[in-house]
Order: sequence, then structure tokens, then C-alpha cells
Amino acid sequence: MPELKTDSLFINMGPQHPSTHGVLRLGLTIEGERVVNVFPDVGFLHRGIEKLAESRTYIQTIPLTDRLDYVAGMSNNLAYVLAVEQLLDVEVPRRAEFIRVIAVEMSRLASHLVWLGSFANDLGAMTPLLYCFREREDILDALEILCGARMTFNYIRFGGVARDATPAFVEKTRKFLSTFDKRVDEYEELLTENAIFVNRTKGVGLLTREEAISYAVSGPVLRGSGVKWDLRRDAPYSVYPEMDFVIPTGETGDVFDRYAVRVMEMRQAARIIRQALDGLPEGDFTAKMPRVLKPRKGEAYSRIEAPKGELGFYVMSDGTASPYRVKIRAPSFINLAALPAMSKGALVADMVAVLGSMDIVLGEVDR
Amino acid sequence: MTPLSQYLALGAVVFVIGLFGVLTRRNAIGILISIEIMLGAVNLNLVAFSRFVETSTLNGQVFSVFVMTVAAGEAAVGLALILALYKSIKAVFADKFNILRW
Amino acid sequence: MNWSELLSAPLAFKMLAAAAVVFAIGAVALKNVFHCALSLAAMFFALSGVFVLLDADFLAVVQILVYVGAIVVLMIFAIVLTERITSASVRQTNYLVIPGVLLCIALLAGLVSVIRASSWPSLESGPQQDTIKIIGRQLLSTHVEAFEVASVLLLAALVGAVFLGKEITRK
Amino acid sequence: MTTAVFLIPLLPFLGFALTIFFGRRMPGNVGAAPAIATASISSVLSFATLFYVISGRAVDVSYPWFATGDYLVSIGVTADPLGALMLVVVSVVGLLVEIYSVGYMHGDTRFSRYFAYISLFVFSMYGLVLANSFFLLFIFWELVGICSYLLIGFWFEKKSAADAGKKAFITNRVGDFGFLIGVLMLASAAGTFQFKEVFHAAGSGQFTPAFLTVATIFLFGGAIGKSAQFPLHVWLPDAMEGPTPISALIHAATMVAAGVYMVARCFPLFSASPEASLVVATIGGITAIMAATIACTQFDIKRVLAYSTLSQLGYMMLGLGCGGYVAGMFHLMTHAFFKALLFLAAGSVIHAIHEQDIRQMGGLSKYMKVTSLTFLAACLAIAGVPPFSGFWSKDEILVAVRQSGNTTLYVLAVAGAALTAFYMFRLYFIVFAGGEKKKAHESPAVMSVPLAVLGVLAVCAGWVGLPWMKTNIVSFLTGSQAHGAVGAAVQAVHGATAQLQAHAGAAAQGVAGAVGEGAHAAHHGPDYAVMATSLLVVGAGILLAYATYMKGWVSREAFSKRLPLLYKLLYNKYYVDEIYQALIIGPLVKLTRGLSGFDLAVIDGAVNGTASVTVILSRAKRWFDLYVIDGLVNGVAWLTQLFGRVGRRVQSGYVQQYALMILIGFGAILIVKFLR
Amino acid sequence: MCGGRRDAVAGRDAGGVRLGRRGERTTESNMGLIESLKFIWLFLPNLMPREFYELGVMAVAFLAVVIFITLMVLFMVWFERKVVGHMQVRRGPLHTGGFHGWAQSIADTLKLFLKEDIVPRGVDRPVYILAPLIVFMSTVVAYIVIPFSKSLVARDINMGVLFVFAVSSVTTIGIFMAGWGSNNKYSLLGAMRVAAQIVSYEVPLLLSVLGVFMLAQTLSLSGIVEAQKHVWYVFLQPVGFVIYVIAGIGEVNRLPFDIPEAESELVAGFHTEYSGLRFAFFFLSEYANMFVMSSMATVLFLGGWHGPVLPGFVWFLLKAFSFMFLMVWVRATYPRLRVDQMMAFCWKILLPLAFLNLLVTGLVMAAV
Repeated sequence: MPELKTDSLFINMGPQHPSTHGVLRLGLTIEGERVVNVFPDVGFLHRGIEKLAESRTYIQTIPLTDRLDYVAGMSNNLAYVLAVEQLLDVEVPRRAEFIRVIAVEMSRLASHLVWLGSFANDLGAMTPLLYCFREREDILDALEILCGARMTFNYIRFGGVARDATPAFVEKTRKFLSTFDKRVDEYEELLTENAIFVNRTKGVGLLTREEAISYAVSGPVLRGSGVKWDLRRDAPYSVYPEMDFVIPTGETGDVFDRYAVRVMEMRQAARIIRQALDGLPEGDFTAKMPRVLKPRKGEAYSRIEAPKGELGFYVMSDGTASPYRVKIRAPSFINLAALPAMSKGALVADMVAVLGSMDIVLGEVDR
Repeated sequence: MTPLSQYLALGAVVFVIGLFGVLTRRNAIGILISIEIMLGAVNLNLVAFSRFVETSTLNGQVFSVFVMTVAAGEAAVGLALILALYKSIKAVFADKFNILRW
Repeated sequence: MNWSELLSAPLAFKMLAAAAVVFAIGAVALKNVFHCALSLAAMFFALSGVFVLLDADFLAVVQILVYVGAIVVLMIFAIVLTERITSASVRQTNYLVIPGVLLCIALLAGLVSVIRASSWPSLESGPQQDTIKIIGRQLLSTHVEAFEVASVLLLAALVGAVFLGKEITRK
Repeated sequence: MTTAVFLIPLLPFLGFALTIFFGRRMPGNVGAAPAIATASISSVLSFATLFYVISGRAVDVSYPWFATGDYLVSIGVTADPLGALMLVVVSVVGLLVEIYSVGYMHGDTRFSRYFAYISLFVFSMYGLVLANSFFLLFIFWELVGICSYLLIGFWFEKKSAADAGKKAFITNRVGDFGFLIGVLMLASAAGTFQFKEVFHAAGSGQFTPAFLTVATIFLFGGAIGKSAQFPLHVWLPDAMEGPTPISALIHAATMVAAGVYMVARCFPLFSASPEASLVVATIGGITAIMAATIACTQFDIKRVLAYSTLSQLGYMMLGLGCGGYVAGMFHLMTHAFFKALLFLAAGSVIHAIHEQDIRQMGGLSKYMKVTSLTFLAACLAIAGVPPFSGFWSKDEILVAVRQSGNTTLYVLAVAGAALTAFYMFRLYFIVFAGGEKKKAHESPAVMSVPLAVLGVLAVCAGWVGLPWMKTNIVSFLTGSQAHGAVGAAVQAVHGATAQLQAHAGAAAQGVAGAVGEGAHAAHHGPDYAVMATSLLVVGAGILLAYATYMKGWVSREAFSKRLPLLYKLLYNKYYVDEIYQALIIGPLVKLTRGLSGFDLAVIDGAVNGTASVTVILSRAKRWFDLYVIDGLVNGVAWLTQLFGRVGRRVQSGYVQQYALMILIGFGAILIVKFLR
Repeated sequence: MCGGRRDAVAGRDAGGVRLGRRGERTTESNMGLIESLKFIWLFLPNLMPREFYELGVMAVAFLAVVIFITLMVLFMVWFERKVVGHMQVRRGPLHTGGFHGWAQSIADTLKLFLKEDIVPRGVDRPVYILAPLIVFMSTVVAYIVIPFSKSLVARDINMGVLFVFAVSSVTTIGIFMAGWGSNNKYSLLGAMRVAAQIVSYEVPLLLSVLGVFMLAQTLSLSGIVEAQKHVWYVFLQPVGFVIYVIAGIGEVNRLPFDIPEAESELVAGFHTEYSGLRFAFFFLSEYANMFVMSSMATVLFLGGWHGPVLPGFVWFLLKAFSFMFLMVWVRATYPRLRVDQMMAFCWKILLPLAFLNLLVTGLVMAAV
């Protein structure tokens, strides 16, 4: 029946729609069930974080970054802190670097789990969502032990981290990791080996290698298209060069590849955390920092491999206590630009799969 | 007991209503609907006759099975035609389909 | 036919007949084609009730299955593809209404007079029959040629409809 | 059992359907799988049917199919001894040929199509064998013909193959026309198509003798076409353009035997009409001797075998015509095995050296052990050397001919036997003995295994007809069986069941001798005189071949040198094709040419003459036209236009308005009718 | 004669639960209350015109069916929530009513009943209002012929199976009405999907059941159950059963075939605009439909009320709920198919398979 098209129909998917995961509006032109045109309309969640930062002190800006990609707050903290640290010329203690890596990778796991669950839910499988949240619960519990918060951490600070990693945290994390790999196997059993899931995702939402590069997408979306590009390896920061991990890539750049890349990344993240826990050195968890921070005049740009892709912070300092200008390169926002390219000729149901596979967070898209 | 003549009368009334629809509806789908009404009336007559005349063979019922078959085929092809026409002239009104006139 | 007879007919027949006529009129006279299709479905329901009265329970069920379950759905499909809910305001009848009405009334009068003039057999009290069995036998014995031809016809209609439908997409 | 019998033809049909629809998607040799699988199951079922029939029971069911007028046409199968025997022949040869074809056709672009056709053929052949009415028989008869056409012209890119297909088809049509007439005559007279009832009618003297004779001769016309008997034999040698397995299956073992089978099936009719029988015997005899003489002079290996087939078919007809019902069928069976073997072996040779001309062959036995051995066995069988199968069946025929008392035919038959031995061994010696001309290699197992199986059959199949046994094929076919004994005999020959192998192993000879003592009263015992005669002439034939082609004692060209005219006549196949060309095709072409000439000269002349007259007349009329008629015409046109201008309003293009008009018209008619 | 005719008028003996109006099939107990009720039952027709009596009987029967369905659906909703919850490492409803939240569905229903009745502007009002009723009615009517036990069946007509499929095909129209009447693009898309889906999946569904008819030689549901006294048809018709399960799930629009209301694509499909009581009707009929499918599976393949020890209807409900459990299990496991994949699956796999099953059944029956 989808072939029996007559007129094209324009429908709004969002800003209130179950599978836009927030307030994204997609204008779809459809003929029967086939999508002939799609344009994403963003900005419904604009909170002016960049502008707010200009009237806050440097340290007051850290909690704001938690609200960017709210399922992986640690990454946002780290990216911002790294940028400011460039202006401050501060030496971060080794223990703090390790804790940062653990926290960021835990955040990555949490983010990917949320994504996996909601992606499966978009495709109609309800059960993985609850399974994933069960795992994420453990992660959030561990992070709560670490910093007292479950989502808005405000944990990574200039020169180190807010509090030391207690043995309780280490133990909790190890306990979580001991079961995690088996759980990932379980998801793969539920999804990767499911014919319906594979049919829904294989060959859908193709983004070729060239397109991916020309749209400047990053993160799993880029790697799903077969580009082996990961800032943890290609522009190393923190103590990642000491870690041993593999960068998974896809082949065709379809939804399934993006899914597979993220699942493999989850295993790698667990591996990194294990290495970091094993090699966690003794020592200070933060450098000595002055009460009032006044970085030198100048500008700095830092970028890290956030769960969604390349997260960059451009900070310009005029020597006062608050930044002159903050600009965020949000991976979700840039990845979203590739949506029309991916959803050419898709069905409405494919749209959902494609959108889900991009893993956008509107807090980050609209800032 | 309801006599045969009343069934026939009901059939006649419904048939004529359908005929009226065929003559006056502008919408091609409406015409098809009216044709189905007429076929339904025909079926009614067939079934009534099969009940009252020659009850053992049920030939009337068998015939109305065939009528339904034809009706189904007619509806499928007719609607496909209407959709094809709609695609080309963007209307389903029978008085727009007059490119065959002088 | 005797009009007073009609009043003496069982209530069920009266109700079903009235419903059939009302819905038939609805199906040809309503402005909104979608409503017409629904009215058509209702009329078929009433007719299948009449079939039950006539001991044709198999046909009653098949009528619902074929007409309501398939044909009306098809029509609604076509309506949905070609109409908007707002297009009900468009004029739905052509200029033939008055001659049409006259002609139909004349025809109805003719038919009714013929029906009244003829003498019809009264009801034979045949035993309750297993209609499915008989119809099945008939279809596969006496009418087997027609049955086969009907199946070919259906196939042809199917292929034709698919072809026409494909034509739409080709552009 | 009925289901099984129905399944026998239906399974190959399933194979056909599968292959024709999905064959192209099947890679490599898989395309043959459905055909072979279904054929194997059918074979097993065929054997089951045979044993079922041997045990004294029979399958004969009919279901009403449709009725046209007074005729109730039914669809049904019958498996009686005759049919069961034929079933086994068809299934064994068919299966072996299919297996063989896997090797022979390997790599052909239409590999699966080939197997689809074969399956269709096997289906039709089974149907033909199992048919229990003339109607079904005719249907399958024609289906078989179609298959033959398709398979002869299988390599239709080759013009000669395509032509051969057409020739076969058209020639067959001539015979089938007669067959159809015969069938319709019988059916209309008997009021039914069923064999049983028609035979019953014939037996009860319902037909006049003259009618019966004419009808059966028409029937026999079909057999002439299908079995390539004398006047219509020309297609069979040409049919050798098809793939060799096809030649083996269709044009040697089974399809051409259909004619023989049909005559045997209708034996009650033929036996009721002595004149018809004589026609059958004569045609058979002529074919036998004619083909045998031609075969002595041919050089194409397949053509030699084709003529040999013709000759043997003639033999069968001869046997049947002389009342040797059993003899004919017996020979049909043994012939099917050894002739299939000969063709397949020939195919193996052709496959090996890609050459059909025997002058290019020689000494192949060195390279192709299996092929040459099996070929030799088949040669011995066909030549009629005891104890090979051909001996027994040919002996039966000779006995039947002799008992019929027609000396001419008997002499023909004996001469044919001698010639058969001669040309077969000529072929063998030239191809397999002597100096080698070309190097060759043995064919793959998939081809040589069927050869070996058929070789065994060629040797042994005749033993079911040992005249010393009380219960042999004779009693089986004539329907007077002693259950256990026949089962034992047949099964001993086939060496099938262990239970019976004890008996068989003890001494087939002993058993045979023991039962032979009380030989069945209904049949003759061994006729030693005939045996001796046939042995003698066969020996002579083989010796002559040995002398000529092996040792060179007699010059190979001796015959062509001494009797050049006769040789030329034989070499050109009695000029039958040329005679047809001259007598039928030529005159027809001339007639059409003449007609076309007549058309051109007389009719066109008349037309043209009329035209010139018309021109003159029309000039005269022009004046009248211009001034008188035009005035009228313009007036009419003006009127028409006037009406048109008014009338076109009616043609509005609105369907519903038309419907209204129709209704008004309908009402008007009704009113007029009622007012009258 | 007259009596026979009149039976036809109001749908034969038109009783609710078969209490045996004429007494000939009464196998129930002989308690005084029932006896007296029976007396009244038998006496009633004398008090009023025949037609009113018939109508009254119909109304009572209908009411009984509706109440039964409501209770059944309430239980089914709770059942599904519990099962899915436990499959998803949750517990499902826990508190309402005390024991494992048994009253949760009742509370939800009450909430739905008490909600404001919203008819959005721009809808095709009569169609919009009628749609949920038609959907509900068409499912309810099917219950009339389902034999819960040998004697517990409202009306045992001799073509029960056809009847069930015929009336459930009417659901399509109701859904179409909802989709069209809502004047909402998502609803319309959902309705079109639903129509395509139901019409398509009805074909293999009916074909899969044909094998059962061939074996049972009857269309009567009771007759089919009787024919399974010794061996269930699921063992004789395994392929048919599998097709039935798949097509049945497709027919009732449940995961993985819940494309018409795929919430991640079409928000809620055809009932996007409905709320409160009207939504409750859709909800009710979805579950009622599931129960019809389960019951039909029980009747056609699982031997109906046959079973040792326990009374017939208990067996029936046990089997039906096992089938329900299967549906819930499937729902908890699989993602949703895409619309084209679903149609392709129906036409390219299920349909040929169903034909094949039919053919094989016929061949085997002919051979035996």
C-alpha cells in the first residue's frame, strides 16, 4: 500500500513527538509512507548557555555545561575544563587525570545505554530500554558515590576533580564492571541476532564515508560510516595515550553500523575503565588553585571525544574573572545536519530509526 | 410469514435507489457505491427466490455468490481506475471525465 | 402486493427493510462520500439480516465478509486517497437529479405493479438445511465451470487493479 | 496402490514444473536434481506396481472428468500386465538416461530446460502407458509428440536440428490425423472412450467387420507415424540431430515404442480384423527389411542406430501383426534396454571424440573399456545371439510369424535378422576394433554407470521369456498367471528379493527346466527349428561382418563396386525423401506456383481490364457527377451537418447522461411492448 | 414451522448463556433458584409480543457478553502488565487493591471513565463519535459464538468461524472511521496502515484455518472442538498453527505488527485524538480482540474445552490465556517491523506457506 501514493502530505514530526527525544521539530514531506523531504527545525530548547557564561565566573560556568548533554555531563565538564586549563597553565595531578578518565568513560557508558534503550524503543522493542536503565542505574549509583550527584555532576574542576575517588567508589565500579560485559552480550542477543531488528536497520539511513566527512559529522556516526577517527587517539588528551583500546568502525554507514559501533564502544569503555582502575595512582586529586581565577588574556580551544562525537569548547579570556566569549561545538547539532542526507527515500518508520541512530540530545543541539 | 412479494418489493426499492445514485452522483466513487447497492438488491432477489422457489438446490444463493465475486472484482478494478484518473486529472467527478465528448 | 400485508410482516423484517432503505438512501444522497461508504456498509448489514430471515445464513456471513470487510474498505481507501474531510461542501450531484428522480419513480412503479400483478409461490416449508454443504456441493458440481471462470475473473481483476495501481507510481 | 499409480506420472510432472520455473536459479548440475529425484521415486513406484500386478491384482480406476453432450469423459488409470511392463521399461530407461544426461549435457546453457523437457516427456509417457481411455491416450500421445519436437530441436541454433524437429512434428501429424480419425470413429460408434468398453463392443460384434478394419487401420496410422513405420519413417533418422540421450530415450526406447504399445493395447481390435492385422504385419515387415538394408550402408553412427531402430520397430509390428501379442511386447521391452544402451554408448563415443562419422573412428575399445564392452553386449543382444536378451524376443517374433503361415513375411524376418547381425557388427568392428584413428577417453562415471546397468539388462532382460519356463512373460502378459511361480521367475531374473534368491540361486536352469516340462497349454514350447534358423543366419551375418571389417577378407568396397546401383539406392535410403519431394512437396509447390500465376495473369488481368474500362466510363460520368450528383451530395452534407450540429449536444461525454438515455430507451421498448 | 421461522428472525434461539429455553439441553444443576429463574424464562414470552421478547433476550445476552468482556479485559490488562513487567525486570502494578495491584486496571478504567469527554474541533463529528463504538461492537459480537465449554456458548451457529472472521473484519471500518474522523494526519496514516494490514493478514489467517475445516469437516466451532477430542489440531496442522499465530498477531495489531499505532512513528496512530471513555473503548476492543484471537486459537488448534479433571471452561480459559501469554511474550521480545517489510512478509512468506499447507493437507487427506 505505501506504493499507492497520490498527493504528497506534509506532516510535522515534533516538537512534541515520542521519538524526537525532546523538542525537535522535523518537517516531513511524505508520499504515502515514503519520505521525500525532511528538514530539522531546532531551537525550541535554546537556553543561551554560551551567553550566560559571559556573565558568570569561570567556575560558575561548569554547572552550566552539565546541562548540555545531560546524559553524559562528565564529558561536558571535562571539555570545558580542558579549555580553561590551557589558559591557566596548570599542572593536573596524575591521580586526577585517572579519575577524570574513569568518570568520563562511565558517562560514556551511561550515555550509550540511554541511547541503546531508547533506540530500541523507537524500533518498538520495549524490553531493552528497561534493561539498559538497569545498568545505567548502577553507573549513576557509582557516580553518586563519587560526586554526590546523579546527573548534573559539576565534578571535574580546574586542576583536578572536586572530590577524591573513595574505595567505596572503586569497589562499586569494579562490581558493576564484573557483570557488565555479560549484560552487553545479552543486549546483542536481543537485538543484533534479531532478524526483525537487523531488517529494520541494515541498509537504512546510509551515510557514505565521503558524505560523512563532508558533513563534518563526528563520533559514532562518523565511525559507523567507516572513518577511523577518534580524538582519544588522534588528538590525545588526559591519560588516554596510556590506555589500550580499539576504535571500532562500521563499513556501510547504515543504522546498523552506527548501532554496532556504539555497542562495541561500550565494551571498549568498560575496558578503559578497568585499566584506569588498575593503574589508579596515589596522590593528590587536585592541584593547588587560587580562590579567584583570572586566566591570562587569550583564547583556547579544547576538544574531546564525547559520547556523541567531537565536543569542542572555544574560550576567550580578557583577563577578568569571567570569560569574554564561550563557543561550544556541539556534536549533536552538527550531526543533525546530516539527517536529510541520511533519510533520502526512507519510509516514515525508517525516519525514526535514522533519527534514533544519530543519538542527539536536544540540550546540546539547542544549547 | 413475510411473503415473497415483499422481499421482491424491498429489492425493487433498493435497486431503484441505487439506480438513482448511479444517475446523479458526481463522484465516481459514489457511482461505484450506487452500483454496489444495485448488486445488493439483485442478491436479495436471488436469495429470496432461492428460498421460495426450488428450495433444495439453492441455485439462487450460489448465483449470488457469483454476483459477490463479480462485485469484488468490479470494485477493485473500478477503484484502481478512479485512482488512475485522479492521478491524471486530480478529480474524481464523473463530469470531469468528459474528454471523449465531441 | 397488499400494503396491509406489510404491516403484518414480522417486526424483524420491517425493521431490517426500513434500515436497508434508509441506509441505501443515505449511501446515494449524503454529501460526504465517506459517510456514503459507511452508509453502504450499514445497508449491507441490514441486507445480511434479511438474508438470515431467508435462511441464507452462509450468504449473510459472506456478504459481511466480502462487502463490509473488503469492498467497503477498498472504497474507503480510495476515498481517503482522493478526498479531504473539508471537501464535503463540494456539490455532489449532477444536473440529472430531476429526470433521474422521475425516471426512477416510474421504474419503481413499473416494478411494483409487475410484482403485484404476478402470483408468487408461497413459502415451502422445507426442512432446515445445511446451506454451506449444499452451496459447496453446487459450486463444485453443477456450477463448477462458472466457479472456475469466476476465479479466473478475480485473478484478472486482481492483476488489472495492480497494474493500474502501478501505473500511478510510474509517472 | 491407486494413489501410487497416480503418483507415477504426477511426480515427473512436479519435477517438470519445479525445473521449468526454478531451474534457471539452480546452479550447475542441481538443475537435474528434481527431474532425477522424481524419476527415481516413480521408478520405485513402477516396480511396486509391476509386482502388484504380478501378484494377480490390477489397478483400474476412472473418475468422471467432464461431460460433453452424451459423452462422459473420464480420467483414470489402468495398470494391467501390459501397462506395468511398459511402466518398468519407461522408468528404467528414463531414469538411466536422465542420470546419463547429467554427464552428457554437463555445461549446456539450457541444462535445466533439458531436464524439464525430459521430465515432461517422462510424465507424458507414463500417462500414455497408464491411460485407460482413447481420450487420455490421445492427449498423452500428442504430449509425447510435443516433447519429441522440443527435444529434437533442443539445439535449435543449429538449422538442421530445428528442421529435424519440424520434420518430425509434421510427419507425425500425418499419422496422428489418422489416429484421431480412428479414435473418433471408434468412440462415436461405441459411445465411449474407455478401452474396456470399446474392446467389449468390438468383441461382442457390435461393429461391422469393414468398419472395424477401416477404424483400426486409421488407428494404425498413428502408430505408423509415431513408430516411424514405412511410409512415414523419414523423420526418425533426422531426429538424430537431437542430443544423443534423447535419441536413446525417445527415439529408440520409449516414444517410438508408443506406437507398438498402442497396437498391443488395441490388440483386441486388431485381432478382430484379419485385414488390419495383415496391414500391420506387412508394413512392419517392409519397414524391417528396408531399414535393415539401409543401415548396412550408412556411416553416421547415430543414423545406423536409427535405422536399426526402425528395423526393430518393424519387427515388433510384424510380430503383432502376426498375432504375436506377447512377442511384440517382449521384443519392445528387450529392445528398449539394448537400444537405449546402444545409443547411450554411441553418445559416450560421440562425447569422447566429438565425431559421428564411423569412418573417423576405430580401435576405441582400447580407450573406452566400459563403453565398448557394453556396446558389444548390446550388439550381441540386438543381433540375437543366445543367451542375450534379443535372441529370446526375436525368437518369439519369428515363431509368431512362422505360425501365421505367411512365408513371405517369414523370409523377410529371417533376412532382417541376418542383416541386423551384419550391420551391427559392422558398426562394432569399425568403431571399436581395428586401428585407432583418434585418441579418446572413457566417459565419466555418471555416464558409464547407466551404461553398465543397461548392459546387465541387455543381457538378462530376455530371460523372463525363456520358453522353457512355465510361468514367464508369456503367461504374465496373457494374464494366466500362477501367482507365486511367476513372482519367483520374474524376481529371480531381477535378483531382487533375498527370500527368493534361494530358489533362483539353486539353479534357475533347474527351475526353468522343471516348470518347462509342463509348459503352458496356451502357448507353444520352444521351437527349435526357428531357433536354429535364426542362429544360423545371425552367425552368418556376424561372420560376414567379421570377414569384411575385421579381417578384410572381403573388400569393404566390394558391395558398392559390384552392385553400384543397389548400393546407391540403399545409400540414399531408397530415395524416399526424394520421392516425397518429387511426389508430394514438388507438385504442391508447382500447384501453388501455377495458382499464383493464374492469379497474376487471369484475375489481375481481369481486374486491370475492368479498371481501364472503369476509367473510360468514369470520365463520361464525371460531367454528370459534377453537376447533378454533387448538387445532391452537397445538399445531403448540408443536411447532415445541420443534424450533426444539433445531435452532438447529445454526445456530452457524461457517462451518467448516457445511462439515463439507455434507461429511457429501455423504458420506451417496454412501453411499446406492453402497449402492443 | 412458525417457530422455526421466528427463530431465524432474532437470530435463532438468541439466548445468553445457554440455559436451555426449551429445556432439552439443560445439563446444569437443579438448584431451586435456577429452576425458578427457568420458569420465569419460559413464561416471559407469553407476556409480551414475540419481537419484544426476542429483542429483550438479545439485549440480555449482549449485556452479559459485554460484562464478561469487560471483566476479562480488566484481567488481561493486569495480566499483561504483570507478565511484561516481570520480563523487563520490573514488578508491574503492585499497590492498588493490595495483592499485586490487582485493582490497578479497575482504577485505570474508572479514571478513563471520569475524564472529560473531548471532541476536538474540526473532526467529522458523527464519524468520530461512532468509530469507537463500531470497533467495540464488532469485537463484542464475535464472542457470541465462542464455545467456552460444551454447554457454555451463547449461540452455536453452524458457521461460527466464518462469523467470527466476518464480524472482526468490520473492525477495519471502525478504525478507518477513527482515522478519517479525527482529521489528523497521523490518525489517517495509522488508519491506512491498519486497513492495509488487516485486509492483508486476514488472507493467510483464513487460509491457515482452512486446513482445520478440512480436517473437521465443519465450520461450527463446537463441531471443531468435538473433532479434537482425541488429538488437537495443533499436532495435525503445525504449519497452520504457526501461520495462525503470526497472522493472528498481525490481525490484532500487536507487536511486532503494531505498525498502525506505532507510538514512535505515528504517536498513537488512529486513536491519537481520542481520550477518556472513547479511548477506553479502543483499548477495550484491542484486548477483547486479543482474547477473541486466543479463543479462536484454542478452539481451532488447542482442543477447546477438552482436558482432564478440570471443568471444560477452565481448560478453555487456561488455554486461551496461555496463548495470550505467548502474545505478551512476543510483545516483550521483538522490535516492530517496518510497514513494507510487514506486507512483504505477509504476501511473500505467509500466504504461499498457507497455500502450501492447504495443498499438503489436501494431498494427505486425499492419500489417506
